[in-house]
Amino acid sequence: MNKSPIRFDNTTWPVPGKFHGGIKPEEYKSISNQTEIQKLNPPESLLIPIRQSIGNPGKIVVKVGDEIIQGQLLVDNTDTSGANVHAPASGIVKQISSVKLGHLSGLPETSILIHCNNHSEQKNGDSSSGTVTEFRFELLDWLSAPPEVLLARVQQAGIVGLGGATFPTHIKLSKKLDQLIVNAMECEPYITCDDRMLRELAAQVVAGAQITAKTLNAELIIFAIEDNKSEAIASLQKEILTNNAPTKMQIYVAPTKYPSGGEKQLIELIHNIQLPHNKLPASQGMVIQNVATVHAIFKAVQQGKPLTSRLVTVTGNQVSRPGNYWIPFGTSVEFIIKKLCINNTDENSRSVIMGGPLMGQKVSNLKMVITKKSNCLIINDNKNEKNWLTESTSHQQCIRCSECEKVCPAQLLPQQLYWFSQSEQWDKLQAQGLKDCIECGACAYVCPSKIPLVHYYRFAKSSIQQKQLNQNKSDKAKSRFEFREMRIARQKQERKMKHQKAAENRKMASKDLSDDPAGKQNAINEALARVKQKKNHLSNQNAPGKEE
Amino acid sequence: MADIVLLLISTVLVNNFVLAKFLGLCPFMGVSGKVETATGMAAATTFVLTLASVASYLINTYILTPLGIEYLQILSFILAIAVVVQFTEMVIRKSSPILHRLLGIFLPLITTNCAVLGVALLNVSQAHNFIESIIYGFGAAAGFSLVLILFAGIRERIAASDVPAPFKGSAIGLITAGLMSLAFMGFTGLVRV
Amino acid sequence: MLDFAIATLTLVTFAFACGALLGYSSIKYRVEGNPVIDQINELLPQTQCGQCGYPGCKPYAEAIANGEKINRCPPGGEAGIKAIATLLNVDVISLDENCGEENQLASVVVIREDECIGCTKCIQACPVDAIAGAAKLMHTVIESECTGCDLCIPPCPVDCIDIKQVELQVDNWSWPLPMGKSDHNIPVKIVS
Amino acid sequence: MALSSPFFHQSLSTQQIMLITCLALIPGALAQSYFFGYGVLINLCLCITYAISAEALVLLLRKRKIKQVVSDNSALLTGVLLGLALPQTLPFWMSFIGVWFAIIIAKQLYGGLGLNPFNPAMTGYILLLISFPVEMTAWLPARTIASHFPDFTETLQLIFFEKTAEGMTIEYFRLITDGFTMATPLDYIKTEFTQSKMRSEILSNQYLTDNIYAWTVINSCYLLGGIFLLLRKIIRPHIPLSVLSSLFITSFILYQFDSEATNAPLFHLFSGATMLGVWFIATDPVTAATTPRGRIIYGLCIGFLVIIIRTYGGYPDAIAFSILLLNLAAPTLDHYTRPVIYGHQKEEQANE
Amino acid sequence: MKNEQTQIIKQGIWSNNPALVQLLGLCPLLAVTGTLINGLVLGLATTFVLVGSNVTVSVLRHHIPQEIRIPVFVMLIASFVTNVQLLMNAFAYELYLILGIFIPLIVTNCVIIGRAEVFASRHSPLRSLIDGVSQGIGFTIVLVILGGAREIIGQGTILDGAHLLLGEWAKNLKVSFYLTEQKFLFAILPPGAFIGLGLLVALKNRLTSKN
Amino acid sequence: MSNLIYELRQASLKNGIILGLFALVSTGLIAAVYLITKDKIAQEVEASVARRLNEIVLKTEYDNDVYHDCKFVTNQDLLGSKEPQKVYRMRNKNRDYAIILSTVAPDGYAGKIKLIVGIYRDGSLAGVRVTEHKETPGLGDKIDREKSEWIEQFNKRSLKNSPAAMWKVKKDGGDFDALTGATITPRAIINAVYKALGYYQHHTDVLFNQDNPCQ
Ligand SMILES: Cc1cc2nc3c(=O)[nH]c(=O)nc-3n(C[C@H](O)[C@H](O)[C@H](O)COP(=O)(O)O)c2cc1C
Ligand SMILES: Cc1cc2nc3c(=O)[nH]c(=O)nc-3n(C[C@H](O)[C@H](O)[C@H](O)COP(=O)(O)O)c2cc1C
Ligand SMILES: Cc1cc2nc3c(=O)[nH]c(=O)nc-3n(C[C@H](O)[C@H](O)[C@H](O)COP(=O)(O)O)c2cc1C
Ligand SMILES: Cc1cc2nc3c(=O)[nH]c(=O)nc-3n(C[C@H](O)[C@H](O)[C@H](O)CO)c2cc1C
Ligand code: SF4
Ligand code: SF4
Ligand code: SF4
Ligand code: SF4
Ligand code: FES
Repeated sequence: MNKSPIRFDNTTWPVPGKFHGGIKPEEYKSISNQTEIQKLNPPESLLIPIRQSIGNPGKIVVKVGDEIIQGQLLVDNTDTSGANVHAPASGIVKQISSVKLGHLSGLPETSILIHCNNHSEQKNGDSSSGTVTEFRFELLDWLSAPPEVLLARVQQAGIVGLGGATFPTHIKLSKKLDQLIVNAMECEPYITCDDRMLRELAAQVVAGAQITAKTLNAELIIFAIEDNKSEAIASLQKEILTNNAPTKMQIYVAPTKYPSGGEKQLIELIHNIQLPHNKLPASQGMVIQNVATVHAIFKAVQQGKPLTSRLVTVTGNQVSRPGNYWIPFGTSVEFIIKKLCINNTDENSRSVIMGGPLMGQKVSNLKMVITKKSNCLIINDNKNEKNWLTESTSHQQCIRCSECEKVCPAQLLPQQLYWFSQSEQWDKLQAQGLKDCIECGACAYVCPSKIPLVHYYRFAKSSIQQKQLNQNKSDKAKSRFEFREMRIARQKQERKMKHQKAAENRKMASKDLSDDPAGKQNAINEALARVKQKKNHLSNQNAPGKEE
Repeated sequence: MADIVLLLISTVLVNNFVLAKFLGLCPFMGVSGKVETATGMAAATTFVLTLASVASYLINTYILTPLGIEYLQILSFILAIAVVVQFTEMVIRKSSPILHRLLGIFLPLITTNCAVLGVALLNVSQAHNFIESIIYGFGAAAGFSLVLILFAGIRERIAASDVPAPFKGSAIGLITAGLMSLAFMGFTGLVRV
Repeated sequence: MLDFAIATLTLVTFAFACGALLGYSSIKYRVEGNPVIDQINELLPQTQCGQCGYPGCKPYAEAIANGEKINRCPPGGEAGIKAIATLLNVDVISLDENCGEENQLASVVVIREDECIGCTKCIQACPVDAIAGAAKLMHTVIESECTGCDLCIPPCPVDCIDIKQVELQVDNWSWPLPMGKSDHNIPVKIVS
Repeated sequence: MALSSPFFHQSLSTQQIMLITCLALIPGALAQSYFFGYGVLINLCLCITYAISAEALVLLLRKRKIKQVVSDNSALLTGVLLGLALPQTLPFWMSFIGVWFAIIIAKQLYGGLGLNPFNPAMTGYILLLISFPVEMTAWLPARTIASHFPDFTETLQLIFFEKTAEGMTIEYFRLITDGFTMATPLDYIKTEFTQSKMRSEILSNQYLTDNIYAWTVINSCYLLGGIFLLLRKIIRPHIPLSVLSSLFITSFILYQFDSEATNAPLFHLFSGATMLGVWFIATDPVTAATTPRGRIIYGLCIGFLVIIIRTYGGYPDAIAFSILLLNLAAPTLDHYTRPVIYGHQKEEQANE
Repeated sequence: MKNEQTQIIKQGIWSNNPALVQLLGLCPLLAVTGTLINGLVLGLATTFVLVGSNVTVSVLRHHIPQEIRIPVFVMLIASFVTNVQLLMNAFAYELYLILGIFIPLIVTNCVIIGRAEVFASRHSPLRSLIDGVSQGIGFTIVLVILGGAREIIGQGTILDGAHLLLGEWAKNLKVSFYLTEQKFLFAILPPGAFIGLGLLVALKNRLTSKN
Repeated sequence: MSNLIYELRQASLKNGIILGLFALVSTGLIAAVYLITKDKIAQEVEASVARRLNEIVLKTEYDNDVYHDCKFVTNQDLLGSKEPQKVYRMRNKNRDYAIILSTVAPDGYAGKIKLIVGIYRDGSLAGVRVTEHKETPGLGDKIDREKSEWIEQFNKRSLKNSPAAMWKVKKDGGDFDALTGATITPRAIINAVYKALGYYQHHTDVLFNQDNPCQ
């Protein structure tokens, strides 16, 4: 790579802080960052999972057989904590069902199958070329629009964090905060989509950041970027100098070290403070958004486009045309491989990963589709890559070498976490700070015994969560049980009172019948028998009852 | 002063009650599963052991010896110990439930801890004076506590290890104690008395 | 002989004093209640199914505090036994098979509503009031409250209550323990 | 089953780490065999064989995959370290007992690599020391001062039959040129101190200084190996540096009090098993403390105990004992020296 | 009834052996098992006290208030032990010197107080007697095995010191196995005691799990 | 309130009496056994000491009641300890025959070594035995007669037949064998015995004559 040196000036500074640990994995960015951004047209059919963000799945607002146009709302999430989902292309809703989409569990997820009717037409047309086949929001003048309107647009457009966490962006932007940090670190060794976006679309990104800042009422926008992306930095600098936007902008350049893009690490790099463990960045008056997220905001406001596609890095040694592509959501991995990869790869040694190699997810089912969280697709042949871990890599016992402790950015003791995870000691894990683990994978990357440490943490985290759920459930059952006990006791008491009263009444009555001793005796006997029967009845029903 | 320090080092490390003198082993093996419980036991033992040391010294010097009834030593010592322990337990249970949760369950166990009676008897047989008795009792307890807590630390780790089935539990515990005592042999000769 | 008299007397006095002290403090420092029961009860799953042989979890907790074995609760399973063993500082023992088997998958019941005759028998059997309905009317199980104890099944005169496994979904899926990768592998269970 | 991220790995494997550690021992082993003869190499071979066979045996009994586990090289390293620590002509069956105890009791009973709380090599060593104190302290004098240095066959005979074909026992070979037996310098000087001799007087013995020279060279070679490990990032500096500094400081203080009846700091650093212990044994990752602060405390305590035991203790092998004693404390040290987690305050974490 | 008694006996000797399963009475178990004879003598003394205390506690079990239960138990035990001590002083003085402090420490031998608490205070005198005898025998057997093993390995002899128990003629019972200079000292030192018992426990576990 | 006080008093009294009763029985039992065994124990102790002594000086060689013919002497320099040391005297037909002197070698490898040294009237050694030591098992502990015969080297030696220079291990130019791998222990013992002989030489009369009974 021909790196031009980074020019530091009054918009651009090296970061003042540094974080504990971190790793410097070998870089493979040049595979994909040499070519310009391209577009991948939608396949014949798209499969859209209805949930593409953290939060509840929303309400499906289309029916099977509906004809839909690109950008039309498919899933409405206005009232819930999730995010809207829109149609990435025009076509017909063919099916709404649970499909195995390659979730790690192998379990199916509810999805909408769309047959695109104009996929062939679009081959040479730009999506903005103005046929009626596309739904758009009305354009907003962001400079004059009030923040609430902008926020509503972000929500309507279904924008979520595109950095990977898919947290609904409108929730993050709904507070008034001083500072917007645009996260362009892109520390994963293969991914280049943010890099390319900044090189080519810096003006749009800056505009998006300005809009976001306006929404927040922020006074400062900080672009945080690693020093291995000098061209992106240069293009950003140029844009900042020429753009006379209302909100002040700065660039902070960090040394290349994984995971500088992690939220907490980023804050430590830029502000030299640690985010308190139970606080969000908002508590420090800042919000962090990925480059792609602010770009999506730009498109929603300036072009009126809902979020229906994203820039995805397609890379790896099996890709014949590696690079960054705009890919509509719902496009299957299979399709991408067919389009972009060398044919006849040996399937057995091929590994396909969605996301980066350090935080991504294995694609075990090629039906898996691109969603809002998919920023990268790696298609590799492992034959000659000895550094890749596969299912067949066997792990050894931890030798307590502490390499993992050295690199853990959360300053945890990964070997202890591992130890307590494999022995299922949940209390100990909580004391060791399992929940502070950001699952960055740095520890597993360096572990000489090749222990899949993060997998153990995920196992432990979800077990703890499950246990918590069970606990809640049993607490509820307990209180209901106790309530019932109380109720039964009370009813019994009431009944007793009633009988007593009845008996007294009878006593009164019997005074009148005193001349008929046999009749009185009969009445008493009758009453006693009734009570007894009831009692038996009750205790039979409640067996094994607690009363006895 | 130097003598006292030497006596302390000697009882804590060189002649460690558990690892060299074989006293107090049952609680050592029994309550070393978790560091927290071990710490509680250590505190309770330290308290009782020091007190027992003092009490037995007083009984011996002011009751048994003047009356010439040393042969009642065992009886009177153990009675005093049992009462001290029982009384402490009741008082703690009432006055501080929290402390009782920490120490309570261990207190009854201490009566049957050989180390306690051992300290009393050894004090007499080694003709310790009052101060020495206290130091000896405290040192013995400190030595006990030290190895108990360290042992608990190791056992917590072993508990989750891949120990061969027949060795799981107390067998590996005993072997670990053996290796500890091997390590403690390094203190041999540190204090020459 | 006098020696012995004195010796005996001294010891007896001493013992008397000790006894008196303990007797006194046993009253003076008496504490009521037994917090252990609550702690044990916390650890029981509150399914209230009675498989332990006691009418509910709390009575079983009381029984444990009084020396009952800790391995009688099938819904709590191995994990529950382990937790109680840790609390009471006793050895872990395996589940008593006579009480039942640990059911790995959670279940609830559903009433086939068209067959229900509204006899209210199941309502009275349910320990957590998870069945709604009135006499002669169709009954329904409130799924979120059902603990899956199955106590309502035997009383139903028309056998219209079915057991339904709680379906595994992406939401309640949890990561399994990695396995088969190590040769020293710690024996692992698959958690489902 | 799904494989979870990360999918990328880049560092030495455990096998390689063990192997490189073995390689780093080569200069020291060569120096040692230069001064003390073939016995060193024979012992190494024996111990390695014993170690691997013991490991294989246990795995066989436990029905584990033998080949894969043995190839992690940790048994090899245990064998090598124990082999280097034994006197050159120790009867073969004694080293057998030591190594098998080390591998079977101290390591495999706990589940094997990574799970043993005590350093196997040192456990085996101390077992031998307390069981066979005479043989275990029968070090030969360095080649340079020996009056009869055993050749290869004599060494073999000593190891396997405890005497040579001519009927000479180890005692014969321990004689130095003017007819005295010579213990290791540490031993020798300690014995002389008990005779109330002055340090200067003791050190005026030419044979002793020659012997000390031999030990200094050996220690320097181990130091080189250790630095190599440090540079290869196999070990981290916390433990060795803290052991060395506390060793130095403690002996320096004692030396200031009584320079005639205690050894000089530099002498401590370069005699006995100091460098071997500091760089290769105290750093055993499995049995040492793992937190950064824990490791420093671990090292400081080892250094302190080494000097105390060397100066006042009964057994001579302070390094082995100190390391075992601190192995004992390692889990507790780890427990109390947890680093502060990102975003937490010190106090609040302690309360959790 | 018969069945129950055999059950108690089996428990004491094997399935609930005080030393191997309950891990009680460890102090004397490890401290005095340098030789077989030492182990045997201490085992017998302990059994004697155990039986005595079990029976007494069982007889008196309804008359002892809860609060002073422990003091009463230890006092009963202490008087048994003192008597054993006095008797040993009188009739086996040399042996007494060897066993030293561990005779008085029988008082705090956890097996004895443990049985008093767990068994004797809840069962009839006859059963308590059987329990005492079988637990005592179980304990003694372990003492003898451990003592024997340590003696053979560490010292190369067996039945050394039998004359202290049985009189001068028994000197001939001593058997020496190997006479080299190098004895395996480890076995008679404290670490050997622990590890020896550890191995015994493991052996027991192994045998039990096989059935 | 008064109810509580009553209860308190009641409980104290009851428990006190029960415990007192038990104490009475226990003490009585012990006292009885003590009475029965008292004399026998005294005899045993005596016999045991005598056995020790007779290892050094045969029982047939003297005729006095050696157990009661003893005294204490103190000499830190020569007897190695500031504690009083016991001396038993053996006499034959009222003629002084031998003494058995306890002494301490303060500079053993692992601390003090306690010895008893038998010296005939003429100043030659009847024998030496170690009574208490902490020397290393397998090395220094060979001084114990049970472990090796090393200690027999002293028999028959005296200051006269072995000049001062001989009272050293061979390695130091003296006349005594050392133990394999351990010279510190032998040095300490040889030194102590030598000094004890010196003490005997200077205090012979005092040792045999003055009486201050010790049992
Ligand atoms: C449970 C949860 C609640 C959150 N609540 C808020 C919030 O109220 N406001 C906000 O701005 N961000 C909120 N966030 C977003 C986080 O600050 C963060 O941006 C998001 O988790 C992505 O973080 P990144 O990947 O480090 O993974 C929340 C995140 C989580 C997981
Ligand atoms: C270990 C780790 C590394 C991350 N690296 C990056 C990164 O390089 N770029 C990025 O934009 N977000 C990265 N993130 C996600 C951010 O923490 C954060 O979620 C995101 O910047 C929030 O922006 P968004 O809501 O717009 O996605 C990373 C998160 C983690 C846990
Ligand atoms: C483990 C060990 C224990 C020792 N124990 C003793 C001992 O009990 N008595 C003794 O004199 N020397 C003992 N030594 C001291 C050494 O053997 C010392 O080098 C020896 O006394 C010198 O004697 P030498 O000149 O015969 O080699 C011991 C040494 C070691 C290593
Ligand atoms: C730097 C380093 C030092 C080691 N030191 C020892 C050692 O002193 N003794 C030993 O038995 N194994 C040592 N090992 C090997 C391995 O960690 C040891 O066998 C484990 O204790 C077995 O679980 C060492 C390994 C490394 C990497
Ligand atoms: S995955 Fe968790 S434990 Fe591992 S390095 Fe990252 S934060 Fe630390
Ligand atoms: S890096 Fe791996 S082997 Fe090393 S301490 Fe961490 S988990 Fe254990
Ligand atoms: S078996 Fe059923 S009733 Fe008994 S404790 Fe368990 S859940 Fe509760
Ligand atoms: S509905 Fe039936 S299974 Fe569910 S909790 Fe109630 S009784 Fe139990
Ligand atoms: S016998 Fe149990 S503590 Fe000593």
